[in-house]
Amino acid sequence: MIDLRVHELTTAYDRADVLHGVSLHARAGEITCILGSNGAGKSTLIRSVLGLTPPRHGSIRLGDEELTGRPTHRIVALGLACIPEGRKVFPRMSVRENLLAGAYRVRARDDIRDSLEQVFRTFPRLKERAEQLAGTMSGGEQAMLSIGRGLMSRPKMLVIDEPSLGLSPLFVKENFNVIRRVNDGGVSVLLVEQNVKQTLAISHRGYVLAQGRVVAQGDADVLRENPEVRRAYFG
Amino acid sequence: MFARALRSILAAAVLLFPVTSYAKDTVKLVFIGPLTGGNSSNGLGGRNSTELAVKVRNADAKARYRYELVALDDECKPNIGVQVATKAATDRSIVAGITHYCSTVAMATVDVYHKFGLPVVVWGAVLPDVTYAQNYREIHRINGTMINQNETAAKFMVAQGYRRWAIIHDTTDYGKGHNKYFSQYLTRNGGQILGTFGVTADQQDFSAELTKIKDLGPDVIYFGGTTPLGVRIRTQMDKLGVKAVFQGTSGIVSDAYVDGLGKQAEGTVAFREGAPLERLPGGRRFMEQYAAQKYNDPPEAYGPFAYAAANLVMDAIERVGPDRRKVRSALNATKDHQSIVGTVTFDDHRQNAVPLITKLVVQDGKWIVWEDSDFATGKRKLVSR
Amino acid sequence: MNVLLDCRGLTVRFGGLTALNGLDLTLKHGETLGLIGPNGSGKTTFFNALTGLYRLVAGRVRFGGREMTGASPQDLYDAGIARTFQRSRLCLTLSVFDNLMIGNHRRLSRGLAFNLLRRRAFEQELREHQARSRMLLETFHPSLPDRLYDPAGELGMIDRRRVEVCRALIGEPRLLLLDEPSAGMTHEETHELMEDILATRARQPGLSIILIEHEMGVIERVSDRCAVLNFGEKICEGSYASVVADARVQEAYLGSE
Amino acid sequence: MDAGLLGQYIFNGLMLGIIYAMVAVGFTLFFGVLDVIKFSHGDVLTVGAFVGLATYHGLDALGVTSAPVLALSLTLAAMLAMGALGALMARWIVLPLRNAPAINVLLITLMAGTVLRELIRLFYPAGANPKPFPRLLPTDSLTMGSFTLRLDNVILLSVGAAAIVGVHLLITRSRLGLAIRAAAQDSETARIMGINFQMVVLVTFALGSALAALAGVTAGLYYSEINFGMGLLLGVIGFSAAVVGGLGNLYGAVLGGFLFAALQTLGAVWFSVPAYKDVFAFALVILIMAWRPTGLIAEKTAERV
Amino acid sequence: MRKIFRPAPVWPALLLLPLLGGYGYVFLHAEAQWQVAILALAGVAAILAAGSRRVGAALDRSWRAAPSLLGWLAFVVAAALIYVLREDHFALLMVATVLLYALVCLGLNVQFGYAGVLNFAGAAFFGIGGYTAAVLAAHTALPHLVILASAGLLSGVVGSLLVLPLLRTRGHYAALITIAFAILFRTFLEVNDLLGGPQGLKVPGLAILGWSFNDSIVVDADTEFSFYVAYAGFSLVLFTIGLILVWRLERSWLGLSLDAVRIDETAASVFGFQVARWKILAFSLGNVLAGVAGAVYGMMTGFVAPASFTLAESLIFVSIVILGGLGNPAAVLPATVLVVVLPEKLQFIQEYRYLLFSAIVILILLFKPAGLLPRSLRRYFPSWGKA
Repeated sequence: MIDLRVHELTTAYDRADVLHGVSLHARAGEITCILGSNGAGKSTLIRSVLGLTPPRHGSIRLGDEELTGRPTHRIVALGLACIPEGRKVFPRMSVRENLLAGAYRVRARDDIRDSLEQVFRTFPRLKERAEQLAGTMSGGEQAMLSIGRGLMSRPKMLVIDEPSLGLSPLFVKENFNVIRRVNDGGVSVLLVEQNVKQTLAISHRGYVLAQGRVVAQGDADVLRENPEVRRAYFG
Repeated sequence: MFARALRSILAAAVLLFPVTSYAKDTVKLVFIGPLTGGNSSNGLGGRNSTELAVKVRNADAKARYRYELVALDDECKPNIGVQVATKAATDRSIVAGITHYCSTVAMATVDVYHKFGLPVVVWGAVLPDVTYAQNYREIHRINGTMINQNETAAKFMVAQGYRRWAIIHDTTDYGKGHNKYFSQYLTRNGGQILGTFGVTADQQDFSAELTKIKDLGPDVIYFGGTTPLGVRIRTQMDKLGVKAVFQGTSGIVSDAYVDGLGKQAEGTVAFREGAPLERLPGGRRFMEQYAAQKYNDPPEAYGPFAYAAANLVMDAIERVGPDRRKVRSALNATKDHQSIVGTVTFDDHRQNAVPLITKLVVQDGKWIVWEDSDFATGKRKLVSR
Repeated sequence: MNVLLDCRGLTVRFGGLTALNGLDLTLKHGETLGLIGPNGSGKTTFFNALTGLYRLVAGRVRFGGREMTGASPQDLYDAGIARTFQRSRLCLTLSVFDNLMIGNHRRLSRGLAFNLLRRRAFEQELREHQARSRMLLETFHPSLPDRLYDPAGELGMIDRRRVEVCRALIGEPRLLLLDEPSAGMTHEETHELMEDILATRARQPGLSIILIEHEMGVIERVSDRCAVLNFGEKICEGSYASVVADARVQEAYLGSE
Repeated sequence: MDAGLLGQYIFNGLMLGIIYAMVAVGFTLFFGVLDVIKFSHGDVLTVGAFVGLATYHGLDALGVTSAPVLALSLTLAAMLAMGALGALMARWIVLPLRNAPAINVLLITLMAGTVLRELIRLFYPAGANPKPFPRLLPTDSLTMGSFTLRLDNVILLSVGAAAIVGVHLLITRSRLGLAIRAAAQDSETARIMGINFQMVVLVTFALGSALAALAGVTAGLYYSEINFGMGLLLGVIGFSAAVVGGLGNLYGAVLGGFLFAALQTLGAVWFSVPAYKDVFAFALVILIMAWRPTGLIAEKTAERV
Repeated sequence: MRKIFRPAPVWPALLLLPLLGGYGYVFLHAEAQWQVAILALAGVAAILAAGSRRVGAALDRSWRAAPSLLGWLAFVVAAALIYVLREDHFALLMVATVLLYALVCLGLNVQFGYAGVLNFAGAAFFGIGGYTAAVLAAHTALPHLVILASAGLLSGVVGSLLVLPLLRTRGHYAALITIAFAILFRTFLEVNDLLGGPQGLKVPGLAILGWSFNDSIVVDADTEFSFYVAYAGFSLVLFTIGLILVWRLERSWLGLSLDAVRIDETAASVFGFQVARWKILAFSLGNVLAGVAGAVYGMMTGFVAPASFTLAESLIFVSIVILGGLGNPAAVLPATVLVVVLPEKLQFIQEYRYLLFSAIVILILLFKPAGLLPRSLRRYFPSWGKA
């Protein structure tokens, strides 16, 4: 079990500051959610954590390791996996190949096979369509694939960026259940979402971002009642 | 004879221990040829040969002047040729030039030399028009044209009993010109042309053309072009099982052709203007001296012409002094000048009326004069059917 | 009823994905419509379809009483539709003035002779546009005219947004499409921008606006009417208060329990 | 035209096509991962052939006489050396220009190609001349009418085809290939999966360049002759084949290569002046591009440049 | 207006121009290796300095203080340089060559600097101009100015054959079309004997209003100017016209439209720009300029042949535009000097010069990716913008 600490993070993206001194702590073994409307800075936060957009100031620590300044593939090697926004499956690869790409860092063939079986157990649909090109699947199936791919490396920390995007409520529910089960298995989760209720329902703690700042934080139950949350969406 | 030998020993000695003589005036000559690009092996061979001629002359204590060679690169492109020709011709310190291997460039530059009055001797371009299309007194040519060569070639090959030809030529001026004159003389002498194939100069693959030719079944494949293509075509003939005599032009008379083909080169026939080098004492000496310089590139077919041209020019300067007009007149009047490529006599268009076309054949990995070969005596056959 | 825009059954598909599914939408002259909905609900797709960038699979568009279904982007611009983009599409290497003139395309004299030979006449025209640009920028912020000659890439986010809105406005369109103008801005900046939009409306009463926005405060303050999209369909329409109170909208945003 | 002749034309075209395809595959690989055109590719081919030749002479001097050993080791040496060269060029010339306009990459690789070509011409012993390439393959032949099938050609054709199939398998079946394809389809997500993007780029350039070296050696063994300018036209044709087929697509590159060979062979047969075949082939290329603007098998459009 | 405009000092540019003229003179006459080396280094240093902020700004200020005066002065300095060189045929030939090549590059600059339409067949269009001049001047009695115009026109018309595929394709796919055309053009000329085949054609000299350019200009019995004075002067006039044309194009709604289309086709179409129209305009204009330049060049060198109009030559044109700075018409001139005159000045290293030249270009691209003199913001008039 591993935790992620973000301290005083400021990230500029396209010359406009979109994170202004954000601090947060995703505790080990918990689901920590980050809520906020579009443009609040959630994706930039994820990009900074992953090393895709280097931050200007601040630090990000995964366990004892400082992440800032490391290239993405080394960050991932520390046990972090990401389910990116918009799913980002590799469209011209089969489902199986997409999953194998998720296990790129894993060397042991047996481990890969086990992970694959586990993902197929979780998402039987993926097994049925193992040889289909990912780009030809429906949005919901792609979402499953993206989650499955994120699990293939057996991460210690899973970063999930807007898994509900463009999905029907039924799919969202299913996916959230999967996330909860993954977490039950000991994986820390950092969940970025705009879907407040369902997110808080499965999260332990949460942060609310608005215009690049943390405007509210706390335990999920407490946060649910916090008027800042509603204000972050409906003004 | 004895004096000559002595001179050459002296020259060799001076080459080894260069002595600068301060008393002599310096005279500048220009060499122009392709030093970069696809034709650079010929250009570099020509430049080295010219340089050698100048070195030898400078080492000669009896020479009145000290010669300095300016070498310029025409890239085998007419526009660059005009540029460097202008540079040389307008440089008043340059007295005469040894110029051009590529015919297009030679054609493009004649006006420049005429306009600025620089007497030049063309050392490698073979297109007849270079000398015959105008009447400029500045332009001379030491090598023969493709007319002479192809007339001999056609007559000789028909006399050997061949009747049916396929012709491949590259689409440069060189290849097209050879095609034109050879076809003309061949039909006049009773040969038959089954097909003519123009190919581009940078072409690698000739299997389509050769397959067609194989179907036509000629006795001889005539190739008008230079060594790189010649090597490729000859190789690919074997690959496709085309059995015919391979007949080339002066463009393939090079060490590179023989080296490039190895055993396959055996029996290739080609023709070159000028006397066979090794038959003249000067020619053999040239080859020895050239080898002694350890140049990176061989002289190639036209190196001797460049060497001879340089000597022709320097001889003229020795006689009349470093004055362009006088040198021009002296060159114009060249008659029975002995050189390593044979006797040089300029006709009314200042074209060397080379009396001799050498017939060559590859035997045992060497270009040798036809008459000395086993093929002439009938010991070997050009092609085994 | 004075209808400016009338869309019926707009449908857009990408491969298997239906991004816009039989959308009906009307807009009156001078009306401001807030278009909301969760991420990926088809709002921007609607703009792209309306400006001729996406081909419609089905449906038709009437604009200003004219049939405009399947019209090219150029025709739609000529008819009077101008827009901003969600991710700023200013030409960052060009000056602010140049960017404005791109939006002012309809008024520029494009003849070869005029531009190349008649430099005095050209200068005359240029000065007029320059003055107009200054005035327009001035109304958004007093400091903006000073940046007329700066590269757009050197502006801060809010000023870029402003310039983008000015670029859409300077050609005096009849319909202005604003795609998330507040994205990437601070609270204060968003507020300022909102005031700018209100001021623009006050100055040009005939101008109709469709506004995509996640900042509900902006929608509340600016729009006359709201439409909510989800999964490419309109799920609700009406005043801001009624829309926000609607259970379907709550669910679309906050999710179901 | 009799069957033997037709067979001969087809075989010639296949041989030509396999060389083109090998070059085109390189272009398409580079474009796939980095969206760039490496114009020095043809010259890398040339250098590869010369490295092979130098290796031969070296081994020959050491007294190695076995033809298969020589053939194998010169091919390997050429491929290894060019693989390294390709990676070096990617690292020092292509990657530094990642954010510059694509045309800069085109120009800088073009110039790098000139440097390579000139280095051979000037510093390889008598490099300005065509060099004989050793004949190391058995030349037994089978003649059927006007069709001559030679064993060495068959070997070359098979090796070329095997190499392309090998690359295909590598790309589609191996872990490395997975990384290459992932980087090509979405470099950012590939990085998120833990793929070292820069490493993938270097490996891809090494792979493509090694293939070019193989094409160079194949051309050497097939034509028994190499020269410093051999890569120029091969490079342009390989590029054309890759683009016509559809950049970024392996099948497209192979298709483009064989298409180009077919056009040239057809042109040479049709026209009384075979030199028109290039005019014909390139004119058809323009027409094809007008008809299918992103190539015959469109996979990925070239947004950059 | 709160700002107080102070007249900017004119002297930096005023001083620079004669300096440039002097430099040009010395450079053209430099022969020894060390001279060329020093001058080349000084030139590069000067260009880099001009690209730097402070020096560039100072020059910019003085330029804006007196644009027409300095513009005229630049022309006069160039004319004076030609006059000073009046007896030096070769130097004048180089001057004229540089000016004509620069004219072609102005055209290419419009094509891909502004409209973003790549053209790897610049030399082909240059060649079309040259061949048109060769044929028309030899076989018709058309006035030569008409011939020059027809050369430009024909070049534009031939280019329009490529417009359809060019408009449909993008990026590398579009690049292939012009590359294919460049190869096709050269091969066609060479294979076909209609236009002289590989040997090419002789081109009569230019004659305008009865004044034959190929005759030396005889002043009196002792003084005779090189006939290249006429060509260099004429080329200077043509280049100046071209420069002013392209300058005006850039500083007008046309330039703005081209930029908009290049930078963001989608946004441009949303604002009503007819993308195809602008691309066609830029492509044709560029080809016309190349054609006219080619005609004069052909008449000056007296000879056109396929070998002069290869793909390699086209790439030289492209490299000039990129080295100078994409979109900056004024940068074309120093870049042409670099690309055309430097290899010539490097003749003393003979066969090694292309090696060195390529290495220099690689270094420039690595360290100055935007070119030696990158384009600055559009300024519709000299007085435009902030002081």
